[in-house]
Formats: sequence, structure tokens, C-alpha cells
Amino acid sequence: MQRAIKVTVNGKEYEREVEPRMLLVHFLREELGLTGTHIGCETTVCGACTVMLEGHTVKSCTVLAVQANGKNLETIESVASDGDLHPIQEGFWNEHGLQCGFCTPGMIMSVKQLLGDNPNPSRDEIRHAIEGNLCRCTGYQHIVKSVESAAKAMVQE
Amino acid sequence: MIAASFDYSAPETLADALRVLSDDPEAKILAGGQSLIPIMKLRLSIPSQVVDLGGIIDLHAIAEEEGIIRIGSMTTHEQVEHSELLSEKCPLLVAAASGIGDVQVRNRGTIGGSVAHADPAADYPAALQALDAKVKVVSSAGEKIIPIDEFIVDALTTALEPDEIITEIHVPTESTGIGTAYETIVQPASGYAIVGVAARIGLSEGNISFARVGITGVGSKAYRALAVEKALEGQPAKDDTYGIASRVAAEGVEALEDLHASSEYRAHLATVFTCRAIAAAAGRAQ
Amino acid sequence: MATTTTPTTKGFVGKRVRRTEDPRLITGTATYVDDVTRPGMLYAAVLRSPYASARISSISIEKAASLPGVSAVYTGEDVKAVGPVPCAGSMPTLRVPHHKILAQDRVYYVGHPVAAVVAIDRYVAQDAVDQIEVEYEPTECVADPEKALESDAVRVHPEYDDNVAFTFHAEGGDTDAAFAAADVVVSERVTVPRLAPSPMETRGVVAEYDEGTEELLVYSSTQIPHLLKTQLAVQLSLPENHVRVIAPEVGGGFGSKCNVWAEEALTCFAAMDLKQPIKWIENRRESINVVAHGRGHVDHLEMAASKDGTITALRFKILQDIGGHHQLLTPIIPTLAVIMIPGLYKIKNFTADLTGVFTNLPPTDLYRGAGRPEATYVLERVVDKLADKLEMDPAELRLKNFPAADEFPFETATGLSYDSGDYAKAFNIALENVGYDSFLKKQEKARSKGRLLGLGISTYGEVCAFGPSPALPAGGWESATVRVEATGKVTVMSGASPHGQGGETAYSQLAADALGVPMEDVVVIHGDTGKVHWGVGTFGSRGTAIGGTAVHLALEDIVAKGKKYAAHILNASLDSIQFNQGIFSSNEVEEKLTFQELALEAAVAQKLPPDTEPGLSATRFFEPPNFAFPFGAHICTVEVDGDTGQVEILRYIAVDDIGNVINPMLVDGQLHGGVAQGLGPAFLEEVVFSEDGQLLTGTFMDYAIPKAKDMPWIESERTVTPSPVNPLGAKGVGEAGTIGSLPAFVNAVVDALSHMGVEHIDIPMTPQKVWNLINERSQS
Amino acid sequence: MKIKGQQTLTTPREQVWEALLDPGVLARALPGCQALDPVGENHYKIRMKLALAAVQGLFEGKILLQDVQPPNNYKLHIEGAGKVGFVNGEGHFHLEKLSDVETVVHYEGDVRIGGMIASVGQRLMDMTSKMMIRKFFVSLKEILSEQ
Repeated sequence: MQRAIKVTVNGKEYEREVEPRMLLVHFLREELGLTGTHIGCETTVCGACTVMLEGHTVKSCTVLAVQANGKNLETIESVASDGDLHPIQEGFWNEHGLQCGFCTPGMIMSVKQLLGDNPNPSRDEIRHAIEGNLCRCTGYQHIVKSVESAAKAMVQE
Repeated sequence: MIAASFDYSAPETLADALRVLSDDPEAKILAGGQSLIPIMKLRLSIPSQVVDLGGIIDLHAIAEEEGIIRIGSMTTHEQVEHSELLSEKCPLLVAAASGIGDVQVRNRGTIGGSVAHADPAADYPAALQALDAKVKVVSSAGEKIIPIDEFIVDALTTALEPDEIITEIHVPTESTGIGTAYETIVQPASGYAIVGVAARIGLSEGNISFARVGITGVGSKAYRALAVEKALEGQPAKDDTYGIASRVAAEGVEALEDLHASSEYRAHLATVFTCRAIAAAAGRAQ
Repeated sequence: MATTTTPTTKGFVGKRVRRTEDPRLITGTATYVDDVTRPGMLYAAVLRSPYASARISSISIEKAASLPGVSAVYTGEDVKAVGPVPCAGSMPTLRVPHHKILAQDRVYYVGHPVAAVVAIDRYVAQDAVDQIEVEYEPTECVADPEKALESDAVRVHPEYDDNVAFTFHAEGGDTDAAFAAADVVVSERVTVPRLAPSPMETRGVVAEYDEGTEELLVYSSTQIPHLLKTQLAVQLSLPENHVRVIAPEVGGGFGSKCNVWAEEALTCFAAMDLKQPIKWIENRRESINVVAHGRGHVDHLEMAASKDGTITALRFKILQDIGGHHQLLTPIIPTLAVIMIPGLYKIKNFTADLTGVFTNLPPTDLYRGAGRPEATYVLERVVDKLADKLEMDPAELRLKNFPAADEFPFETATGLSYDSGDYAKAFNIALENVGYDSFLKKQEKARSKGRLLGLGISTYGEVCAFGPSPALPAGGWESATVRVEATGKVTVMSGASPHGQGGETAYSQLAADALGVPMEDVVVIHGDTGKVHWGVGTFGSRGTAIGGTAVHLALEDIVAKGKKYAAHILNASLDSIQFNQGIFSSNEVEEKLTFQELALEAAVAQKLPPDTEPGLSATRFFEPPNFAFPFGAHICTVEVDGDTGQVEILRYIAVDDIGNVINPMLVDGQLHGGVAQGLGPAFLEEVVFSEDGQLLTGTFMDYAIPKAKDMPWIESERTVTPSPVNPLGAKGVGEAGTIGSLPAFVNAVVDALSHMGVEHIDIPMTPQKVWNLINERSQS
Repeated sequence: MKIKGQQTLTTPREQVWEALLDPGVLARALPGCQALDPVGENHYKIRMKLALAAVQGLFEGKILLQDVQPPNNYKLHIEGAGKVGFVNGEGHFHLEKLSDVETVVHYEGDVRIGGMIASVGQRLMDMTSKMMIRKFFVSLKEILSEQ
């Protein structure tokens, strides 16, 4: 019961045959080898698997690979370009917005969505925007600071 | 947490989708998947086939016509949340949508999927009850327009037949002079409402001339708090009125119980948040 | 960033240096265990018991084994030659039931592994698990530690005559006399529910067996690769030098990966049996279910005091829920609560009685704080109660009982020697930062208007930076090797196994400063027993104080050896050689030698002194003479919504003393994260089981770990009292926040409701619990 | 999970009693019951497909009727297990004669749910059991009205 799908991931087109039950996150990680997207909770809570589908963040453990057929995807691997870190990545690095790093790729994708919609978010708005991303290490304070720092850098750019 | 095998189709027209459904009674409709896919991953749902409505473009529109706003069933919570039309003409629905889950879930989940799932703790049904919303369903036999109150039958149970698809949700354009509010307390892990109260309050010369109150999370389905509405109508718009009227918010309702809230606590929260929602709505009506 | 630099010049220690491990983590290029693939790799999945207590009457694997893509199905019978899951406890009364890696005949808790499948991918593996048919004969179970101690309780392990897993008694001074002479006695019983450690990365193993070399290569998401290597060799009857364990990038541990798990040996067994690499990745439901829970206590503390507020004695009773089996350190963890029960106070007399009890629940074991949060929680609750009883200000009461700064090292009644500290100083700063007096006024005013404001104080002391070795079951030292490559690049190999703390950065800072090289020239290797030959691991806040010190000592050796070479090469006396900012020089000669030049000389070995060996490399072990004792004061202010029971944290003040600091930014991060893991249990977290041992909070939909909006802004400050027990003067920071935060929150909420007569609320203080109390009190 | 409640039926007590002990009636009234086969006196094998919208589970098990005291009381013991977990429960039924044509069915019981469904679905347990009881009595009333 394989289905042929064609997706564009990080600007590159892929064609694969997949089982309908294959989750998008497994497709990205195992079929395409893009292991930067992680699996944390499997119940649409933790957001470690967050990727962009047609420009919107989704939890890729709750999307079937077949649903992404014909669609455009962006993962953490596309955030830096030509070795230059994105200001959000710089923000996380500078402000120690990560410890074990497991939630970080999903967190960065959510922040990318946030700063795209709202270039100057308040602390409450930042916390609200990352409600769908759990971090067990940082207590979130340095993540909030990382986002503030990234927002500042992006406005200045 | 891996789903059992199933077949998959992604029809591009409603007619095709209806055909699949009538051919395969064990098929399940996949809208945003934010409820169905987790259940399938736990193997609590093992459909023979999943019919993905994502490719049917007709189901995505929001349009206003003669005082009715028609929201395509595949409209995401995010689209409702950020719809200019709805912000202006049906802010209550926007308030309910913006409280659902988190950003990622709102980007993916749909209003049709939420209504069809009929989760007793979902946010939309409270607002839809308060709005006297209607659900348009289509089958190969034709179409029906069902009031929300009749559509949601019980916990996770609706009037939707296996061969039917929800195509639209109809809500009224809010009249001037009516204020609305959605107040909720959520279960901290899942983000589901423990209690969510949607209120629409109209005022006339300092008195309440119109009241609609929808409550989710308390009973096995969202309901209109008719006793509250009755206790409000014609009364002066002041805190005492709201407090007294709210006392009957959960009257006659068998309040649910789970780890996070006993039935007593739920019933109590219903009164608190009903009062808050009414006060906030009345404040906006003035 | 004003506060952050990526320095290329000297002087890194003590600075907010951004982390060297981050580039791979923020770009998605790091390799966690689930990112490891090997040619021909198969996937394992585990079938677990749905019953808390049952006999297994039959297991039928035929359907599962015949599914296309299934390579093997294993039951307890197949793996019975594999050695048991180890337990390191050694108290004389300890009962250690044989802990098989797959259940045979009986299951003891929901989630107990019963069978395992190996298949072509994880989808088929799960399909096959569903096809295994097990017939269980459910038996009566006991899922409550207090009920398990009752004389008629069903026995978890029928081979013993009761459910007592061990008892432990400790005492100091003359407690009975002190209680007899006391002016006041107060007491409290608290329960500390089971917590799911919940690192964002679940456990996972990849095992590969090389038939030719007979070597077993194991990737495991672990905090203790070296200990795991030894244990796997024992369990699988392999020569230890044929086992290599790699802890790749580890996505959080918090103690839960400081263990030796059945699934590790199981995956290795299957890889050896099938001669194919095998991956096992735990799902979140398994993680919440079976990864040893933290806490699980029922604690009772009685406190005697004189009316001037001097605390004279403690009687402490701990009931530790063990679960159905021990894990690696299960019986040891609650003894840490015993030795830390006096906290920061000068209490001369104490007795403690600890009982470990078997229940039909998953095992408990260490989780961030491990015993110390429990002790601090009950102590700080009872101190508040004492203040209440004496009508004394709770801050004043605490200040009265601290040892003075000149009393260190301070010997406690429990036999510890607190290394250094100025407890009053940190506490006074916290009081000042929160505006203690003005808050009390504000609170009174708010109360008169019906608003419920509260302030909670917690002071804590922590025993950490484990060793010394005799105090631990498996070595309290740490090792480090510093190897200088011919090009002058520096490789630091540490036996510690950091997993998010930033050890690579901290060790690089030490190396860069000691050798005068840029941080970019330093590579830190850890978590690979094939590269780092000796190690204990990262747990118990020991990464810097012990692991860092070993690095520091090895660096000192390198410098000493370098000076020797330099003296010979420069033709100067050894005593005259200076090493500064990467340059060897002498006032006797004009010529200088850079560190890089010296490194090359050491490698080519053309001009070395005759009595030396070539190469610039040093290995050192650090064995601390004592533990280190961080301390601090956390103060939390809250407002309770009387209508709903919801609690809002208004301010959170932390003043901590963790000794000398290598990187303040990393320390802040550890504290914030620690506070989150203390506040989680305060109002959100609890692993809930039904009376019949069924897990009711099996996913993050029901087990609530803090989200961004749940956490307050932490206003953090530090005092610095260097520890004398290691040359870095570091104490340890990993667990401090977790220990200090819980009582601060609880005391604050109780304070907010104290005028209603509320004396205690058990954690987690959910809105429902708080409202129930308010409702009760307002009705009575 | 404790369950307690009552339902008033406009049917004479004897008729309600007979219905409640009639495997044919039970098979129709128990929500999702696909088969109810007697294996002994007051002892049945049961197969149920419990379905709540998309959520569904297949359970097989047994039903025992105990302490049968016509037309007043009996105890119902049910055990079922499936891939997603298991359900065990006891219910005590007491029939109170309100009038010649009215009967109150009092029920009180304890339901224990285990395995995967317990660990992921506790939120839905209370509403599910309440709904099943509602459905049971709706069907029972329907069957009684046909008689």
C-alpha cells in the first residue's frame, strides 16, 4: 500500500514511495536523513518535531507524510544559510537559550514563525508563542532572552 | 506510538470524497488530523481508509452573506483567529479559536474537524452554542443544515452519519450593541478547557436585553446555559446580576470528573467563569 | 551582546562565554542516539505488562514471529542467561529481588517488560508487539507504600515475609533528651509524589556486535557510559575490554539516565544473537511509565525547639516507595535525605528512620536533587510551622539557627562536614531583594481587601559534588586526560559525561586559560569509553567540581612538563621558566617558545631532556577529600485567586552560593532549569496511579511539565564562598534550583491562606486542591 | 472508578427483572455488544466493540451474574480485555417497585480500567462510562416498550 509523494524540503524536491501511515517526522528523519527534527512526546504536545509546512509551523509527528504531498517544507537544516547562522540561532547561542539542545530545533522553528508575524514581541507574547514547545532544561528564561535578542538583531538588519 | 496500516485517499472534489465514504463504511475523514492522528497512533482508531479533505479547495473559504458567515469546514483555527472578517463581525469565534491548543495545533486543526470530533472539552462548541451556529453537512443524498445543539449529541458523538461530510459552519454576523467574551481555565498539560464559557450580552438602557451563554468542559457536551440566560434577561447590567445568574450555570448538568477536576470543582468553575464571561461581554456591549 | 563574547584572547574562566557545543545543536546537525544509523540496522520494540501484579500463564509469539519483516521475538525464557539489572545498594537489611531483563513467570508493575520484538523497521516492530498473545493471571496488588506496610498487605515479592525492602537508621546527639527538654514541638507529614524525570529525549540504544573482533559497540543515551560498560560486560558475560559504550549527544538526563536499564542489555543481547545492529528507542508513554520515578516519599518530621527559637532536635521518618524492583541507586537515594535533614541549621540532635517499601509500581530512583529536595521540603515546612507556633518572624527564626561564617568547616549531627559558607549573607540579600518588610505590609493591606498574597521562604543546603569514593558505591573520583597534539591543538578527554550542562565549554575555558590557547583550539571528548579510558559520569552536581578539577590537574601537569621541556630547549634553569599567555620564557635567555612550538618539539622529540619521555599528555584522577555544600535562599511571592484556586507567582528571588564559577551564563541556565524542576512538582507534576497500580498520566496530555507561561521570571543573584575541597573552589550547581524552589512556593501559598487556618497543602498544589481548602475554610 | 445512579422505567418490576437477566435483551442493550453467548448458568462470553466516534476498541471477556435474588437484586461482574487494555467491573443492581407500572433501577458499581487506555484516556473515562450507562438505559427502554 505504498503511495508516491513529491515534496519540496528546504528547497529541494524529493520523490518517494511511502506507507500512508508514515508520519511526516519519520519521513524527514529516516527517508530524507534530516535528523535535526526530533521526536519528543508523540502526542502533539512537546513541539520537538516542529517544522514549517507551507510557511506555517506544524508538529510533524501529527501530520502524515502523504498529507505533505505536493507541499513545501522547511526544517531546522534550512535555517542557517551557507554557513551563516540565522539571527534566531545567534540569539539562542548568545543568550544560552539551550542546554541539551533536543527541543531547540523545534523551538527555533516556532520562534521563526513568531518573529515573522510579530517582529517585536513582548515577553508574554514570546511565552504564548512557544506554548507548543516544551523545554525541560532551561526554565525558558534564557529562551525568552534569546528571542528578544534575535528580534532586536532582526529589526536592526 | 505507531498507527496500524490503512489505505489513504485524497479526493480533490467533494463528490469524490462522498463516493469514497459511501463505498467504504469503515473509512474515516481526516481534516486537520490534530485529534484523529494521535488516536490512530495509539491504535485506538484503526480505520480501513483515511479520506483526506485537505485537497478540496472549496472547503477553505470564509464568506459573509445576508447576516450569515459561512466558514468552510477545513478552515484552520489559525485562519479563524486571524480572519479580519470574523474579528470584526464574529469576535467571539475568534476568541475561542485563539485559545485552542498552541500555535502549531491552530495552524493545522480545523473547525470542521473540531466540531465533528465533539470533544466535550473543546473550545469551539461553547462559542458555537452561544452563537446559535449551524452545521452544514452533505452526503450523496443531499445536504442538511443542523443546529449545533442538535448536531453534537453526546461526548464524542454527533449527528454526522458515516457517509456525510461537514462542509460549512454558519455563524451570525454579530449585531451592534452586543458584547462577547470567552473565558476559560485550562488543564495545564493538554491545554484542553476544564471550563470554557462563551457569552454574548446585549444591553438596552442599562438592562440586559439579550443573553446567550455557551459552556464547554463541564458536561459531556457543550451546552447553552438557558437558566443563566433567563436570569439575566431584563435585569440591570451590574455585577450582582451576573453573580446571581451565574449560580445556575451548571444546574441540571451532570458535571464530568477526571484527574484534573472533580465534578464539584468543575461545576463551581462554571459559575465563576460564567460570571467573568458575562461581565466581560457586558463591558464590551456598553 | 554586551554580556557575551566569543573570545579569542586569554581570560575565559569566570566569563559569560557562549558555548562551544551550541553550533551543532542550533543547526540540527548534532547526533543523538536516534540519529545513529548502522548498515543493516533492525528495530526493537518492547511489550509491557498491562497489569500491576500477575502471573504469566502463557506467551504465544507465533503470530508475531510470522509477520513479514520480523527477525526475532524474545521472551524471558530466551534471555534468562543475561545477568540481572544491577542494584548498588549495600545496607545490611537490603533485599534485592532478582531483577530479570524480561519478566519470567510474574510481572510486578504496569510497564514491566514481558517480551521484545526485532523487526525491519519500527512500524513492523510495533505491529508485531501487538500480535504477541500473553495470558495473564492477575493477582492482588498493592500500589500504596503505606498500605504495603500493613501487616495484612499482599506481598509484592512472595519470597519475602513482608514488603520491607530495607530499613536504615541514623542518629546523632541525644534526641529523646532534647525533645523532653523542648519548650515547643511541631511536626508535619508531607507526601512527595512520584515524578517523571522527562528529559525531552527519551532513552535509546543502538547495539552492534562485530563477530570478527568480538566487540560490542553500544550507543546509549546515558549519563554514565563507563559504569554501563562494566555492567553490560557483567550482564552479558563479555570481557569488559570487548565492550565500548558511546553516549552520543544526550537530550537531557536529570538523573534518569544515570542508570543501567534492562532495555540496554536486551538490545545488546539481540544484536549479539542476530549479528545485526539493533536500535531501540523508547516512546514517551514508556518513558513516563518505566523510567525510574523520582521522589515517592511519605515523610514525617518532628522538630523540638526552645522558646527563643533555637531548634534543638529532629525526628525524621521516611517512607520510600521502591516500586516492584530496585534500579541502580534506588535504596541509596533516600539516605541523602537523611544526611541533609538538618539543612542549614545548627541542630545538634537527630534521629532518622528510613523504610524502603516494595509496591506494585515501577521502580523509583534518582532524579534531580535526589533525596535532598524531599528533606529540604519537609524541613522548611516545619520551620515555618515552628515560627507560627512561636509567633516569631520566619526569617528571624532561620537567621537565628544558621551557623556563623566563622564556624566552618561545620560538623553536623548527621556526620557531615559543611565545607564553607555564609548562610546569613545570602539569606539577607534575598530578603532585601524581595523587599521583605514592605511585602508584609502590602500583604496585610491586600488581605483586608480580600486578596490573598503570600510570601514563602526557603533556605537550602545541598550535599553534592560526589565523591569521595568511600561514600559512593562506584567510585567518587573523575579522570581527565589532556593531550597536546603536535600542532598545538589541545584535546581534553573527560570521564565526566555532560549532557546539556555545557561541560565542553567549561573544560575548554579551563584549558584555554591554563595553556594560553584560543578556545577554538580545544576539543573536549567525553562519553566514549573507547576514547576516554576512565570515568564515572555526570550526576549529583559533580561535572565541574570533580570532572573540572581532574581537567585542571591534568592541565597543571602539562604546564609542568612543558616547563621542563622549555628549560632544556631554551637552555635555561627550570626554576626560571615562566609560562604566561601561551609563551614559555626565562629571564636567563632572550629566546622564547610559544606553546605551539613546544608542542611540536614534544612530538618530534629531537631536543627533549634525556630523562623525559616524548609527548605532551597527562592523565589525572581527582578524588575529593569531602563533598561540597552549595547553599542559598529562595523567596517566592504569590497571589491566590480565591474563586478558582489558581496561584500566580508574583516574584521569584534566588540567591545561591555555589562557590567559584567558571561560566556565569551556564550557571544561570542550570539554576533556572533547576527551579523549573522544583516548581513543576510544586503545582503541576505528579505521576498518578490508580489503586490497582494503573498508570493514569501516561502522556504529556496528563503529566504536566512546566510550559513557558507557567514559569516566573527568576531574579537570580549569587554570593561566592569558594569550596576548600577542590582547587577550583567550585561546589556544584545542577541541583540547587530544584532543591530550593519547591518549599519557597509551597510556603508562599500556605502563607497566603494562613489567616484561614491553613497549615499545609500537599503537592502538587493544583488549583483544585487550593480551592477545596479555601472552600472548606470559608464554609466552616 | 465508582459509578452510581438510578433510572426510572415505566415498566412493572417483574418485567424489568426479566429483561435485565435476559441475554437477548442484554446483548441488544449493552452498547457495542457484538455477541453474548451463554457458557453456563448466569455466565456469558461477551464480545464488545466500544466505539466513540473515531475511538474504538474490541474487547472480549465474560459476564457473570451473581447473588441473583429475583426480582430485587443481582450483581453483575464483567471482565473484558483487548489490545488497548482491559476493563473489569462489578455492578450491583437493585430494583425498586415504585408502583405497579413503574420501577426504579438503582445501580452502584466500581469499574477498573487498565493498560494503555487507562494511561492515555483517563480524561475520557468518566464521560465514556456515563455515556454507556445512558445508552444502555435508552436501549433498555426501547426494548421494554416493544414488549
